[in-house]
Amino acid sequence: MILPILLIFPLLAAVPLFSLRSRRAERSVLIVHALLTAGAVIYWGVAGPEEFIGYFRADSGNLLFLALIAALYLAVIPASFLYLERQKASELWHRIYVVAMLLFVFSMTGAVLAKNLGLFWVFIEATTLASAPFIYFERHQSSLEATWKYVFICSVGIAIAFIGILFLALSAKGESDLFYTDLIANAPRLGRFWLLFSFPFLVVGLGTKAGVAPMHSWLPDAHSEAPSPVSAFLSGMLLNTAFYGLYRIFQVMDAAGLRREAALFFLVCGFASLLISAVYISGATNYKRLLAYSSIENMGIIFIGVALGGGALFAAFLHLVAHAFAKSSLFITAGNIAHRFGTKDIAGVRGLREADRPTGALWGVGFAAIAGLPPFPIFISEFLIAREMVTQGRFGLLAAFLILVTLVLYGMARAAFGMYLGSAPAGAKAEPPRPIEWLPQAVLLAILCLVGVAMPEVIRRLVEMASL
Amino acid sequence: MTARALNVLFLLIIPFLMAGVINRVKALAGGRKGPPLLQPFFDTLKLLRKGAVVSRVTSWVFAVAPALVLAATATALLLAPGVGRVQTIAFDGDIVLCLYLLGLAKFFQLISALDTGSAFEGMGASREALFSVIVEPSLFLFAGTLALVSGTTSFGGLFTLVGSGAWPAVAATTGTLLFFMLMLTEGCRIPVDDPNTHLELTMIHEVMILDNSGPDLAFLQYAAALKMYLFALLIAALVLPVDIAPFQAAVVLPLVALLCALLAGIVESLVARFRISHVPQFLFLTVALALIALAAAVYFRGGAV
Amino acid sequence: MSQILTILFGVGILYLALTSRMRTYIQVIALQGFILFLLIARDFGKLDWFTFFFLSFETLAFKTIIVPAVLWRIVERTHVARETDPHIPQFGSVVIGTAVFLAGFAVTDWVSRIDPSVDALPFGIAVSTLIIAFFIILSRKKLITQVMGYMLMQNAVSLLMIAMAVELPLLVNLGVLLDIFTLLFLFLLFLGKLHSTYEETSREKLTSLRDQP
Amino acid sequence: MTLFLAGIATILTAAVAQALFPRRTRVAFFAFVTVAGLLLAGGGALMTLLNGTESVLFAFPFPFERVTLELDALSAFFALVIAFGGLAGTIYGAGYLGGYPDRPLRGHLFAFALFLISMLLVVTSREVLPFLFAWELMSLFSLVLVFFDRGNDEVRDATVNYFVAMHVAFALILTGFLLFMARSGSGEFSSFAAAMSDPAFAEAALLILFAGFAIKAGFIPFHSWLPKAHPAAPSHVSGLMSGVMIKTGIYGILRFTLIVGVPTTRLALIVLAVAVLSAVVGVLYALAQHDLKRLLAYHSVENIGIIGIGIGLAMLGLRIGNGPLILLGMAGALLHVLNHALFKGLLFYGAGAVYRAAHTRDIEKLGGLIAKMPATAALFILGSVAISGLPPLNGFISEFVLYLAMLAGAPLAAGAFGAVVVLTAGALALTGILALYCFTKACGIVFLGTPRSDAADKAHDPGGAMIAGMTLLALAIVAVGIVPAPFFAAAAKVAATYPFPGDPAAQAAPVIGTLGTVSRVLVLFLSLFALLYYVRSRLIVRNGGTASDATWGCGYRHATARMQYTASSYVSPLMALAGRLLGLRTHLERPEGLFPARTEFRSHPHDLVDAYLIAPGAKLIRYLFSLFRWVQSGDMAQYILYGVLFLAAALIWIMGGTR
Repeated sequence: MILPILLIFPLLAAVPLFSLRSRRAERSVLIVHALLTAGAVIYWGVAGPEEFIGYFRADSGNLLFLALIAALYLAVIPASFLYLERQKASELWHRIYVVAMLLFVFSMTGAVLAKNLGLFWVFIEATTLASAPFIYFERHQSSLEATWKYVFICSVGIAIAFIGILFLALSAKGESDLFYTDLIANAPRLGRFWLLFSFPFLVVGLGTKAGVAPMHSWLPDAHSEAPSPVSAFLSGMLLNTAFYGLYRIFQVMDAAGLRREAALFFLVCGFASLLISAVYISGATNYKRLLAYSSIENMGIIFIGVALGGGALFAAFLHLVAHAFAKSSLFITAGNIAHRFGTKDIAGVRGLREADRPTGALWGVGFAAIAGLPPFPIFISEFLIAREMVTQGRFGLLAAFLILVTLVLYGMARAAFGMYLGSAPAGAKAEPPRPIEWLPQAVLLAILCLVGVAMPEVIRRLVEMASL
Repeated sequence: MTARALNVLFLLIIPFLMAGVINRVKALAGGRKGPPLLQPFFDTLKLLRKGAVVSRVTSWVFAVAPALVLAATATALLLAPGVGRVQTIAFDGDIVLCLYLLGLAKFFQLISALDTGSAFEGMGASREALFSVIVEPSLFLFAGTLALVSGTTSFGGLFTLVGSGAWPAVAATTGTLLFFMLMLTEGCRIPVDDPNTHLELTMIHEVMILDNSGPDLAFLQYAAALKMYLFALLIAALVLPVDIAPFQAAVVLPLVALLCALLAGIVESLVARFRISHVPQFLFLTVALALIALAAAVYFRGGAV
Repeated sequence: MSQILTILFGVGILYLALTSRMRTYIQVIALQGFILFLLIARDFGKLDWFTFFFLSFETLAFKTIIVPAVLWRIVERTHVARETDPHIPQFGSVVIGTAVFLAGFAVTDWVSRIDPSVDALPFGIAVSTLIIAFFIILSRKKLITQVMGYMLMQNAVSLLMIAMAVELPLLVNLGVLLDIFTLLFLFLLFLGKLHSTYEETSREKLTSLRDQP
Repeated sequence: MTLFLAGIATILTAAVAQALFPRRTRVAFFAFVTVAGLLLAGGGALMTLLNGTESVLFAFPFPFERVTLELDALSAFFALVIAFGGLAGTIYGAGYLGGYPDRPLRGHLFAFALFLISMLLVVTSREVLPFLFAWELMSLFSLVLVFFDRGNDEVRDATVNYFVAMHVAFALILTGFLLFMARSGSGEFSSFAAAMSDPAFAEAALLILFAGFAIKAGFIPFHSWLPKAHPAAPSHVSGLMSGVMIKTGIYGILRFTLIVGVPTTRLALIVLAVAVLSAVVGVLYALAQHDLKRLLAYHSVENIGIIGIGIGLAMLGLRIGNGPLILLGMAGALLHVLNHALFKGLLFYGAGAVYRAAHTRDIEKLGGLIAKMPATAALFILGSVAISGLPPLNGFISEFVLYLAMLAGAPLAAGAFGAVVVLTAGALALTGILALYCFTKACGIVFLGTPRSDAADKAHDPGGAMIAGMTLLALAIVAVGIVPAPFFAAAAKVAATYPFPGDPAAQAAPVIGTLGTVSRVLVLFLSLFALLYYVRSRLIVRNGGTASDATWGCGYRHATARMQYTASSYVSPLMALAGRLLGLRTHLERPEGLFPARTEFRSHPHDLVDAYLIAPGAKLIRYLFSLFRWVQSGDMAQYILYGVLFLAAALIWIMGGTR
């Protein structure tokens, strides 16, 4: 019963906000929506799957993604309020922010809940629409440019994905609808040629939104220009939402006996992403762009994990969770840093640990989490991926993987330590940090730490089911 | 037991005699009569009866160093092969302890020189240290070579040259040359160092003990003489026949030592001191000798073990 | 009949490759929208009434009238009469346009050999249109031209869909609508904004966000 | 084992509970509890060393599932070293941290405790994932400790360098493990022996593991991070890192040699060659340093090389079935692990006291500290004698055992192997004498003579805790030096766990006897020294006492501190010989004219590995990266082109596949 409410609530709630003209009401709606999402996830976790009009379904397959949306939503909301307050957003832009957030989360939830590839595609398209106002939010020249590129590249990508879906439908002609379950069940009878033909279109098209090479280029622009809480959402959730659909298609390919080909595409995309991020992280001058490149890298690793299969499949999904948490936390923290130091330049930030202890600590711990150090789960997932490579005897891949990851880490470390250490400029120490600034990220990282040390059975089940 | 008693007895006499012989030979070569053979001994006795002048800069390091240097050198000498290759104290690997005790002596000699804060003594210490750097590996290379062939790890066994073919001859030749060169180096003789120079800038060992006086100076000079005697002992152990009788050994050993001193005196009379920068080249020769011995050992080893 | 329409569709894009006049672009896009409508109308019998209504509304109202009209207004307002300095000279465009058609039909030939059920003519035209659309997006400098390239791409996708999968469910059509929705809401809105922010809406002005290794 | 675990739990308690204490008592509380924990852990390890292997299995949730902690002889030995080194470090650190009254230190103390725990876990873990987990935790927390001091660019660069080096090491170790795992099908170390059925495979895997562990241990040419990170860290941390942490790399090498059994000849010779290179070149680099802590850091490279020589000899011994090489080589290496932990800790702590007192690590600005800080000076000189491998202190004992291994092992080694062993002895001798050279420089220039700067003139000894920590180490140094037999027996017990021809106990017994003789000779020497010193003092008093005067300046009466011999001039004759090898760059402005106004001479040591391996590697990577500079050009059309090209390539590939 909760599924339709969850889907309809943001749409209905957005309408009265335009007449109410109250910031408090707007904020309350956001909070209610987040709690509703979280409640729904818990409800499904306890009560089991739920279906709605045959097109939406919440079950063990997408519960992980829904849980991620809920968790990150809760973490992003306080940061959003803080951001709006700091930005001194006008009433109009405050409303735009809230409504866009409602629609953004709505479209991501819809995409994950959709049982049908076509419907999924519609929602993915909607995420572009809903998130575009965010990227333009600060209304600089550069935000305009970033928005333009974001919208255009994603639209082109989504059109390409549409062609892919068209071909996929062609392969399923007479045999199957575009429901995932049907597709997978009927996979052996699908037209192999059209299926294979559709796959590169889907990889490039949905890959655009998932932030992997070759169509990753909007990512650093959009992430650096968007408000930091939204960057957290973009990086932590939007990419994963697109990946979710792509993974379902991968499963179809697998079931149709085209695993080798599909894996090859994933591998190429994954390693291209790793390479690009390694190259550009080393020279990054803007820390939000640096984090965006790191997202490209991590999505690449997830793709590689899926391509390898076996033990690496679980690792890929674990990596996905870990990356979502760690990167969201880092982006929110980056927002605090940008506010404190008044710059997004790496060179402009020095002595973080001195200027603001909690933020400095979060920056350092977040870096450790994203760098794959224990006790954080990226350590485990990268270990499992490397192990799968050796098990399959792909030593060349292992070498390339380890080298590229090391290079990425080198670039990240240089920037992260450069910002963390040293002596802070006097201005940066002015105001003491408030708990709301660091508490959400701290919670995210603490959960991550728990997952890395002693994974709760619930989380393990969630991750495992998602990869099935 | 007798051999050991003799060892200790020789320790007390021969070092002084060696120094005396060198001085006498040099004097004769220079057309002078020279001091009595036991003059170094008398000098030492005289120094022991003097007080001390100590630099205000120095610390306890400077005070303990002479006693420590002498104690270490003397203990090292107790481990060395003496009369009939009998050591006063012997155990497996005693050669290592012997050489490292000398190292300890060197350590304190060097920091005691640096303790005075004098540029001259620092310079001497620096040179002394450099020369040791080259000398030390050749000693261990040669010792290892002897061990490789003899299968023992104690001085007495190591220096008993047995084996097939030309090995004993090769070992004795290279070893004698090596130890003689080391004797000149460690004993601070020409061509490495000139104990009689009048210019501090060109000194090595003597400049390091510039500030020592009285009993301290006596200790240090005695220790230096002991070190020369050590190398003479090693040469003797190499060249004397394997099966020499104890009585003969007791007679021949002092003779060999004095012969070494005689040769050192002759070298000193004939050769000029090297430029400091040329000394390392001279010393690398010792490494070369040790390596030749090693090569020979590997070559001849087939029947030896 | 439908073959003639399809060929007309193709001639339109060939003409596009030749011209640099903005208005011609818009006319061709509108024409293609109308052709798409006619193709839908031909399939009247195959479709249920809702899909038919929906598709014809989309092609006629959006693709033929509204979008071209809005584009027209923008061109009027921004005084961008023509693509002044295309990356590739006119003559080259002709050669490329021809080559694209050859490539498009080579692909079609290959596809139809593997799957004989493919209707070669619309498929080939659609593929060629797609390639031309990419070519315009990649080679033209004016942002407005790139938007038109994107529209062209949508038309190609529509043609592909109508020719090959018209009996697919509503949802796919919904997607097409959403594309146009995107266009209206954002591209045009932002073009206006971009134009006022940057004096000339050339894509080369929009390269401030970049990185060095 | 229970005791050991209780120790770990106690340290963990200290790590957490200290945060609750007020700042005033926080450090004291932390030090107290941590020391107790280390005593417990060390006691547990000692009991195991005496009684035999013990292990405990924990069931953990995914991903670890099962975690075995085991204390066998090897683990117990290293656990002891860690516990004792940590003990002294904690006590010293409690004093050293007194210099930071305005820092809350919560995070630092937490990291310090976790650092100790992770080291203890590294040496007791028996499965791949827990081991790697503990290993990375150790790297992580040591990293946190390194950048404790207010960071300047040097600290940042050192941190980044260290981080990357540790990651490369991790990648190599991971690869090695994975290779073994792929063969054995299990993550338990004990199953790795199965992979030995294919010697070529085992050799490759072991070589990769060796490279990884060698980075941690600091063997040349894997050492680049070490001389940067150690000086950057605060002294109580550098002492622990240098004395204890890098030994985990040695532990790794030993553990996997033990598991895999007999190494190949090539592997043994590679290890030996790397070790000799590290020992000799490490000490040469140390000689060229003017920064006291960098000097000590390079000495860690040297000492790791000495340890490596022992391991290399033992591996060679395992290969050719040579008892003395295995037993004495391994025992010598292990003893040196212990000894280096003791004297390197002491020396770093001494350097820390000097830095704290004089605010500089530049040797050339120090001097005469023996008068201002007598306790530190005495302890530092003691440590210097020990690290130079001189009797009667502990450094000599391990080198003695190593020499004994070589002298006794060489005759039993066939053909060229004998020569290899002898040459190694020569290299060890060279290392020893160079260390002596270096530490006479360090002691002489830093503590003796007259102060070269105001800061050095105003220095004073640190407080009780720092001295106590150092004294603890000094006592251990003397104990091992004078009574070496029990320590050797412990090390021999560990060495005996290796596949051994014949009865190890029977071969160890005579060496224990020899060491007894050695300690008697040393006592004789010390008595002789005492006697001579007594005689000398009596004589001087009887002869009229000591007169005080200025140092003899060869007639010049106004010598100043600036006229003293400097550290660089002290080593200049050697640098003239070996400078090229060391990449020493000098800069000289010759005096000109009759009355030259200003002349200048500077020398900068450059690490050849940095200059010819790391820097060109970084340059190559930068060059390769620059090949991709066109990717993010900012031009959107280009971005879309990537997608189109990818699509085109994919379709062509598919066309090729289906035709």
